[in-house]
Amino acid sequence: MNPEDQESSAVATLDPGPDKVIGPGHDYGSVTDEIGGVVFMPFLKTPRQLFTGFACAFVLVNLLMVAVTWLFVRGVGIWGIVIPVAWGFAIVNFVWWIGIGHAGTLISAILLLLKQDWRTSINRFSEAMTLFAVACAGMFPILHLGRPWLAYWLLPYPNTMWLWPQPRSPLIWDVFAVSTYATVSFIFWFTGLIPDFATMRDKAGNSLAQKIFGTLAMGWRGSAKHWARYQKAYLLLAGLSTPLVVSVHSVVSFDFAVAILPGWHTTIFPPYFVAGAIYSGFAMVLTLAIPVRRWYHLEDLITMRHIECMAKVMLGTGLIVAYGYAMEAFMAWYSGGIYERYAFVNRMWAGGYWWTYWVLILCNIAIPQLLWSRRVRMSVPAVFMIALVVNVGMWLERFVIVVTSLTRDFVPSSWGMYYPTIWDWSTYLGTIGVFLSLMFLFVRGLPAISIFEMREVVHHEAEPVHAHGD
Amino acid sequence: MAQIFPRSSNSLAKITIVAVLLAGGGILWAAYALNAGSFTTGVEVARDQNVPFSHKHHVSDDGIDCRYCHTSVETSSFAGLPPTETCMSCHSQIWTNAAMLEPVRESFRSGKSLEWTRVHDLPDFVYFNHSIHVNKGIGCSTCHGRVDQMPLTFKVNTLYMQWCVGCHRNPEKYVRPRDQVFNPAYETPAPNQDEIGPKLVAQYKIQSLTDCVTCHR
Amino acid sequence: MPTETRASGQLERVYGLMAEFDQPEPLLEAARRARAEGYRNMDAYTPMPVEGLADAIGFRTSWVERLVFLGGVAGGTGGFMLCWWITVIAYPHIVAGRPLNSWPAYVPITFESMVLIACITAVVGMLALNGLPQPYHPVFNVAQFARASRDRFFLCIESTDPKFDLEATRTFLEQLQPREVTEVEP
Amino acid sequence: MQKDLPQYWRSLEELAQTAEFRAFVEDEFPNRTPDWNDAGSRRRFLTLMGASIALAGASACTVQPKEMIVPYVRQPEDYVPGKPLFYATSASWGGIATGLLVESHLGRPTKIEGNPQHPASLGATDATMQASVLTLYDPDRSQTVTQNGNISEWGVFVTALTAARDSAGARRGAGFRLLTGTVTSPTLAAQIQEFLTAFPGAKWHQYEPCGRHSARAGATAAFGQPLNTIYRFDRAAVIVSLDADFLCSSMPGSLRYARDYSARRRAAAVNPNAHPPRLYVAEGTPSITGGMAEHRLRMRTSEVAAFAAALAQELKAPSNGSSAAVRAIAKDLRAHPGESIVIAGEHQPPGVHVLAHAINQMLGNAGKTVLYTDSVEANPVDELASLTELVNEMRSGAVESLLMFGGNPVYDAPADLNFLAELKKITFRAHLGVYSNETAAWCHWHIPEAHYLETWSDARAYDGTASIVQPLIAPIYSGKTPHDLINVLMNRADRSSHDTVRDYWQRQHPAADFNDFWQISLHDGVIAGTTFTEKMPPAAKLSTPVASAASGLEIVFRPDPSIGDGALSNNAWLQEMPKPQNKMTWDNAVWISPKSAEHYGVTTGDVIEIAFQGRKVNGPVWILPGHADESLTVHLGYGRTRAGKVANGIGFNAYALRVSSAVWQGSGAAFTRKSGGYPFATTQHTQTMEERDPFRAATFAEYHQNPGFANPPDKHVSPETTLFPQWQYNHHKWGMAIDLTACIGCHACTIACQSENNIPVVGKTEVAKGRHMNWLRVDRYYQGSLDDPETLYQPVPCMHCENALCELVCPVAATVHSAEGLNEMVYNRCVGTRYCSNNCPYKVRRFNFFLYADWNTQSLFGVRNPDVSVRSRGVMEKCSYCVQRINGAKIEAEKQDRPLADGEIVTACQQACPAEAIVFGDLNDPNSRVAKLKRERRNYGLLEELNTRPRTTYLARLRNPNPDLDKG
Repeated sequence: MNPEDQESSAVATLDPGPDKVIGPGHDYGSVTDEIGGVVFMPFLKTPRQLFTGFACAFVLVNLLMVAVTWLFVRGVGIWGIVIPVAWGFAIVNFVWWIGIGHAGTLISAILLLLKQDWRTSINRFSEAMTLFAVACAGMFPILHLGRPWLAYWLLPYPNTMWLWPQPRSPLIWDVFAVSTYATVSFIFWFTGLIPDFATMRDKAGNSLAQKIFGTLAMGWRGSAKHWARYQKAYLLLAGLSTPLVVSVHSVVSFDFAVAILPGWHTTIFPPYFVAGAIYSGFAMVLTLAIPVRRWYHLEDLITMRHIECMAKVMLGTGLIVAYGYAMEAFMAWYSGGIYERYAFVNRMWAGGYWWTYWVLILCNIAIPQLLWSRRVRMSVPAVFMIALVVNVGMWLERFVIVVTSLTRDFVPSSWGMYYPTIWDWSTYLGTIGVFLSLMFLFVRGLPAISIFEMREVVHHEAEPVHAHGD
Repeated sequence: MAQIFPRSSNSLAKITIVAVLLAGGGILWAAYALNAGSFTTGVEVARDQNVPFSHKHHVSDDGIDCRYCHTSVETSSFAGLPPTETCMSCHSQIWTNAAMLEPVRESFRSGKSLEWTRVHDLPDFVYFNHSIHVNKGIGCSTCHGRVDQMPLTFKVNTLYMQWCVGCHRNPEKYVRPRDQVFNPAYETPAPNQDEIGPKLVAQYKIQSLTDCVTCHR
Repeated sequence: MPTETRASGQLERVYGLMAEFDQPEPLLEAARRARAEGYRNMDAYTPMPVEGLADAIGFRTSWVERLVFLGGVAGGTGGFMLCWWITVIAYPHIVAGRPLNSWPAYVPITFESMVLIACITAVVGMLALNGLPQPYHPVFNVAQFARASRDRFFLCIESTDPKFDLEATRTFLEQLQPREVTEVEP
Repeated sequence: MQKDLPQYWRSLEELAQTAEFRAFVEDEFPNRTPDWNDAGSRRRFLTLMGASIALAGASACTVQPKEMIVPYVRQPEDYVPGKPLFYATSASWGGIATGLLVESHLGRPTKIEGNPQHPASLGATDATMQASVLTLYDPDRSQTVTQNGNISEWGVFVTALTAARDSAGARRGAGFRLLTGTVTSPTLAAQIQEFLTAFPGAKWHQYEPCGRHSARAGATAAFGQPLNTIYRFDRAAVIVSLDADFLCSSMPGSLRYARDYSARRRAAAVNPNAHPPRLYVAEGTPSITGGMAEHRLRMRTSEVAAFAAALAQELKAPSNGSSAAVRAIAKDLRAHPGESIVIAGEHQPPGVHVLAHAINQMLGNAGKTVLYTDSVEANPVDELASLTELVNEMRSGAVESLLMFGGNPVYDAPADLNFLAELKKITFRAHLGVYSNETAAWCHWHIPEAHYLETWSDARAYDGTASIVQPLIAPIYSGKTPHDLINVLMNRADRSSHDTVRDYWQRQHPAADFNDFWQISLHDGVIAGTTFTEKMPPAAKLSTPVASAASGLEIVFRPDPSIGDGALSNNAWLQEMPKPQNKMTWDNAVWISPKSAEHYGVTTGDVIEIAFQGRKVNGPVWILPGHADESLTVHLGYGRTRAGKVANGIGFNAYALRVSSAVWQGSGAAFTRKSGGYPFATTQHTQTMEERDPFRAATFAEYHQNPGFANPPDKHVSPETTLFPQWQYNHHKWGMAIDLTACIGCHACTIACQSENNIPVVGKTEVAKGRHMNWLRVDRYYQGSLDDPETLYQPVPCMHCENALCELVCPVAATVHSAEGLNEMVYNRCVGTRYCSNNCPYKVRRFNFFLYADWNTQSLFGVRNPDVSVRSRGVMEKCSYCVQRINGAKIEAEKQDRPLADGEIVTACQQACPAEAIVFGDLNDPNSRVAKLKRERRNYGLLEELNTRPRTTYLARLRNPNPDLDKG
């Protein structure tokens, strides 16, 4: 460790309140140490909650292993899916996870372009979250196949059959969209990490850590020329990811919008899926950021300002989603088509799942309205609870869209019901376990906040002129 | 601060990158080679048989017509495999005590069938019909090769879908006059295939069938 | 470059001279002065991007965006051609009564491949242009340089600079009130 | 919803928005046992009889597993490897024969078709016949001779039987008894007679659990002799069915009747001047025939007699006393003398038959629409009396040896006879049977019987036409035939059935050309000149007037709609066939009317204990609209204990309530509710079309006035309505038309499809989840009032839409269109995203959620159609328009260099359909039958408004109600 560690440890970790993005008395060194310190914290000093949290998550991971093994042994029949409801939890979870995965890139890219100063201390964190969420999402399209071992047939590769994927199918669009999104998110995340790897390299106590971080840093030395190209590339990435993030959930929504099924076949899906994605994404960032900042005492870096801003975004996107629901229902009535109309009658009260619809309205629309009140936004526990509720609500939204629409479509004779089995639940919980495990490992092993960008913040805070300049 | 990495590590780093790229390409190539090789395709791999039957001997030397043994090739999806009876119709007179023919005689005595290893074997979800192909002027040797020159029989084509489709898309490249279908030594006479092909296709009303259900049901 | 410097064999001895600063602004100032002084081969090292620094040391580039543009074009075209080739050339099927070339359906794939290739070019291009990975670099020989990734700001005038003269340059740097001026081992 | 559309409703509970309705909705799939802990059911379904062979080859680019190929040693003459052969034979249920053509691959019978030359079939088959081929390969069939349950040998049995005969022979056969089912086989009859003459003391008893007691007794009562009645529905303008299910039941000739009846309906649809038949049905238990009725008069089964009497009375002397219905019907009948039919049900008491005969004579129908011949039975006796006599003698100890030819009296004899108790008194009990069933269990000897596809024999059809039963395959388990057994009794143990049958016919046809005669008879499947000649019976004498219905809760016994009297209950195809009336599988239930259910406070799924004449049985309730009030219907054939893996322990045994005094119906039943929530497995949960109109109907009159009724403007999509240029199909353009006017809803098509396309069976648990695999389902909708609705049947195969939504969304192009417009499903390309099913508005796609195809049971591989892939786990499948048949026919035509003729390609469902409701063909040929049908104005496409352009279309249903009675 460098001698500087002592001098900076004096900085108090107090939340500076809703107008500041960083606590008082921070300099370049102190932010470096506070964030880097987490990584080099002795193993046993790791916050207890982290151990317990990881333990629980890991149990769920094993549950997933069991569920998947049984799935491969027996077939998708172990799930509750039937004809007509041929898509169940797998697709619901897929859409849910992808949606959660949207916050990261949005924060890093769009807020970067919008020059939002409050993005800085949460972007790294939410990018990682994006990666892990997309990883969880990515599992489902493969798991839900009747013959998962043939999943590679969805890729365009030369083969002895002279056969290729069918690019008119939204599922192939998904393949391209999701893989692109995963790749780009990773690149984005890694690029952001390079300078911090350099910091870790130079901060590392032992030579192994030096070698590891040194390799990852690729010899980054903070040259002005490098910074110049680096910032250009980073800006371009942001510029490209912005339409990408919008496109990805639009494409996911095409899975439904392109189909003819009443309740799926809607032009409003792309915008309202994207809004919903951001909605759930921010909810998940809050769900994770609030405990982590507490455990690691990072209140001075992830301040009330961050939390309030995210709460506001949630409120805003939540309203867009509400508008989406309203339009859907209105169009169903206004279209005059009996199938379309019935789909909503079924969704709201006729069908077996009417209650899921109303719970979803409660979670996604009613409860978040509390965020209008500044007092609620200022209360960390309240925001945390609302974020949780929204996560549930967004999952239910996908359930209502996927399952309820399928239960009753055109020909009444083939209407049916869907009852999730224990294996549906295990797989779902399992992926939550995977997600959390990865998250816990990340916040322990890598700088969870972008250090070099924090230094910029310090710099701007120091000179208000620059803070609002550029 | 001391250097963490030696001077050489710069070049090492760049070499590693190149190496990884090359390795990736190499693996792809290897996979392709393995898939296209006869280990996978079985092409040109003579199968062991309980009776080392030689088409070369029976077709070239004895001049037996394909249909003498493969009786149903013109009428049925299945070309037909000769019953022991057929073998014995000759071998009750000639080579009556050749050791290699003992399994044949044994089968004829005991009434227990001879067992042959399939050389040309399609997956069970592929439905191939010999009769329509020979009736439309596709010769035996087009798919089975110069069987008349095989001491032990082997595949000359992969029988992969892309190979089938290749002909189904351009039958004119392979069709021959009906009277030549069973001539293993058939060579396209002048005028060359490009000229007679289209004519025969028209004459035999050959369609280019590439629908899935042509072969898969 | 002047022959006498080579004769004096300084090239072999030092990579350059490095001045260390506490804050970005003095560094910026120093860089401007050095350039005004006529130095060309220099570089500055900072723990975070400092605005105007690249200009100050007289560095301009636009290769990254060019590469990304090309990458984007290539990706987009590739994506669309793939779909078109698959459906029209490779194995034409009648699908849902649509024409073989149902181009509207190919838009998503076209777009995604565009973004994918563009993004990859952006990062790979950036690293390549920066000459990374480059784990070994003379500047790491400077003891204080560990703080270049933390809270110190460095200006390095390289010995390859035509105007570089160990003594003269050192005196020049001294005037900029750095914390310290050190020789950089090659 | 428009006024002119009939009122459709969803389910009883919905109509009356009761609290149960909620429960009903939540409980749409009552059985939710997750299969992972339901090992029992899993084991069952693994051992179930599905029809499939292993899909050996894996996906294309893998190493092919080594495969052996095994030629014949001596190849049969005239046999071309790889080509199926068809043989004529005949199957008989309850003794009455129907001619069949059986397809055979490599000596394996794989598919049953009707014999077009046979009067009882004309090419049609019913579900039972279609499924009978599966029984041949049933691994649960009895496979060895057993003595007291231990494996023994035929030789040993022969000795034992001879001994038994000799000991009886000492007393001229006294104490020796034969028990058979109804026998029409001339050969067998002759053999038995020979035996009886040799041993005058011996006796021959006949018993069919669901036999024709009433018809026989009725004819005897009316004419003094058990005449056989034949109906000519092609000549009938007015039909009154007194609880007679003549369209689809075990009634002799019902296949032929369905054909004639629907032919006349179809004709009337085309020709406004033709007179469509008008069908009145008086019944209590909804039947297929009732579903076709213009006017279904719902009454308790026991009231039908009174109704018949009233009708007869009204016809004799019109009076205002009788009800409006009776008067209207009588008027209608009188208006059509000589071209009407009054037909009494097999399950109605003899008195009703007498009345029917009398009325037909009164109307001059006898000899015109109703023909009489001698009984087709070799020895028509009152079987109930015959069995009772046997049991009494068993009780008195007069019976020393009993030889049972098939049958299962321990299970299905009337409960009051205590057959089992008396059986045990006999010293020598032998049972010949396809299964070692409940009766075999109590016999000293059991001999495996040859399946009819393994048998040489003969039998007579409903009109007396005799045909030879010839085997398609040598007995798999060296089964024996009744002929063999009699031969043993006559000391001719070495004599084969073939010789026995042949010799008999040689005696009948001693001419020199016998060989030709024999060959022709075998080839045609009918023996020329054996059809009985018509008789003119004396005037029917009306016996004592039938007693009017007794009061109290009535109980009605019926053979099960899918598995009949229980002989076929181990047939998984039939078990999984949805029963037409309630789409229920794998169970029998107590049917009760909505009103009575409300009155007694029971609902569907409640298990009740029925008490009848001191006997009790527990069974689950099913509320069936259209059922008579104050009446319970229970179905026979379930509750088997020794049927086999498939049928053991499913359903309840209604025979346990059935007494000889009340074989078909009885009153004074009572029941108490035991528990609720019995898990039924049904394939259709919604009985209405909501506001939709997948099924369109009108009366003939309305249609001829307004032919466009089936295509309202808001449903119609003109060919121009398209963003893209439509594909042109120039070569062939396959299409199908399904005539709802003809369709009777018998489900023969469903089983024919299952047999032709190797469709697996999934078991009750899976069906309950909603995973049944039928490619061709028959939707059943109700229309009209809750108590007495009209029942509508609509077969739904794949529509082969030109704009197929399934194709658009398949990511791997596993389902695409062929150049002839088939919607192809390529199993080996499918990865199983199931997106296609989600996007199919008709929901005709079926998915292999597990490995449904049985890859373990060797014996079942035989039944599979080698021309159709067996689907593996995780792939989608669906109707292919029997593309294997299309390709086959095309190849034959190409080889002969001739165009395909219309009708050359026949899909399995079309071939089986007794009503000829399904027609398949080339739409590019303007003269093809299908093209003509599609030109009819009543032709409409299901969900056409979605612009899917279905190739399968429907011809709207037309009815011919009596204006005087029309409820509108």
